[in-house]
Amino acid sequence: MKIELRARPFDPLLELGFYQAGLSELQGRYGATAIFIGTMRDGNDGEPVRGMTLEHYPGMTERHLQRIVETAHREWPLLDALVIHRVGELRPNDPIVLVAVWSAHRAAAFAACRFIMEELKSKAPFWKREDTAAGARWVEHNTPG
Amino acid sequence: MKIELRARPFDPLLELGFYQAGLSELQGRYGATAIFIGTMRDGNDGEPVRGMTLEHYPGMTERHLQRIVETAHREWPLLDALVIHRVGELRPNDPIVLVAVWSAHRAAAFAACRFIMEELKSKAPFWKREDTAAGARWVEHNTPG
Amino acid sequence: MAIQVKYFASLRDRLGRAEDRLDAAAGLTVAEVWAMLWPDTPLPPNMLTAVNMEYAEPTQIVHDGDEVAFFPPVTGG
Amino acid sequence: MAIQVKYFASLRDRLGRAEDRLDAAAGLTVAEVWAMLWPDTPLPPNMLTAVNMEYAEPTQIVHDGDEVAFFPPVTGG
Repeated sequence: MKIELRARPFDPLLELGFYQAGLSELQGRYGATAIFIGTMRDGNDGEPVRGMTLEHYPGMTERHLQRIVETAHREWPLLDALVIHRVGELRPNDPIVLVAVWSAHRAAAFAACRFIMEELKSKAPFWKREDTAAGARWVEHNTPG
Repeated sequence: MKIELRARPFDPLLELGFYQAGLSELQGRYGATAIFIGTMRDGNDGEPVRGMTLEHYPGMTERHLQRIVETAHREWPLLDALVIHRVGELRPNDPIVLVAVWSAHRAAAFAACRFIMEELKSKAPFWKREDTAAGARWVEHNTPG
Repeated sequence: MAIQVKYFASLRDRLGRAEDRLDAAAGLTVAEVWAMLWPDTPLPPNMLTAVNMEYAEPTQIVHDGDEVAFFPPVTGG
Repeated sequence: MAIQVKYFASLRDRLGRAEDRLDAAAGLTVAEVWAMLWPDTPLPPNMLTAVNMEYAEPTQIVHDGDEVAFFPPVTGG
């Protein structure tokens, strides 16, 4: 299980590949990997967005991400999980978040991946500020899941 | 949109990377990518499995995969989708299936990815034969989703 | 009329062959195609049927040139 | 008692600072911590509060050395 905040752009597929390569003792045991990648869009609410700043609450963010993933582990028979989340300055098309879960069967993998994303979006203290032509604006709420 | 059957082992993350690199006109539009990777396990029903043969019905399989993905496109606002499924001889830890969908928001991406997997498992004509110490046996039904 | 018949997976193994060709009078159903080819072997329970690569009920009428397939529940993914 | 106070995101921008330190008598609630620091500014609606990095109700009592945070709804992921 790994939970990480990243201040620099990251490649989710590369990270996944590296992480999964380290799961050698799970080889042959996981039949299902469910993955979600959140990516910065170049527009929101009908307006172009040129950049984004992701603020967080150091300490509280990590603690809540950890707890969310631990809850998922208790709720479903997971073999492993990986969460990477950006903070700092982002450009459109930059990955924001990667969630990956490994399980023997797909039902647990799908449900846990979805759960982690919904919990992350409702509980982990991150805040998005978008840079638009009209200036910077704080995103006031997330799109419903 | 791409739907492919593969007779040889494939690397799902590499395939995803290649495919997504080709989606340059969607850059900045997708905020959500939901991905599922099915991998061959080294055991099933409590028995070690050394290998697997994936049979299909050439023509009918492709047609139904195509239709499933088209249905997902009608049902949810998807930007793109990729499905790759193995046929032929597999070893434990070989990827069996990759499903990836790109959408502006996560609700559509999650739902469509799950839908494609469930439909694929219930409608696409594939059959698994497992090679165990006791000989070959056909898998009689899929794990419920 | 001429009907092409295919069997897959465990059903093919059980029958010992993958294909049949049936020449018969028009108006047969899928179930009757099976019964003509395998008069002593009832179609095993749970088997699925397709006509021209579309899932079909056993009562569906087949036509000249159709491809009829019999196979067990699918287990892909 | 000494309380460390933090503000985040749009709330911090609005208040013009990220942190405060409050020295006060024991037994204050989270809401009273806010009211002592910002007597003329009601806590904007929908704001969330945390004590020692755990979500807390405005009625929660704070203790010496606690870290109290005020912030808008979270928008990560």
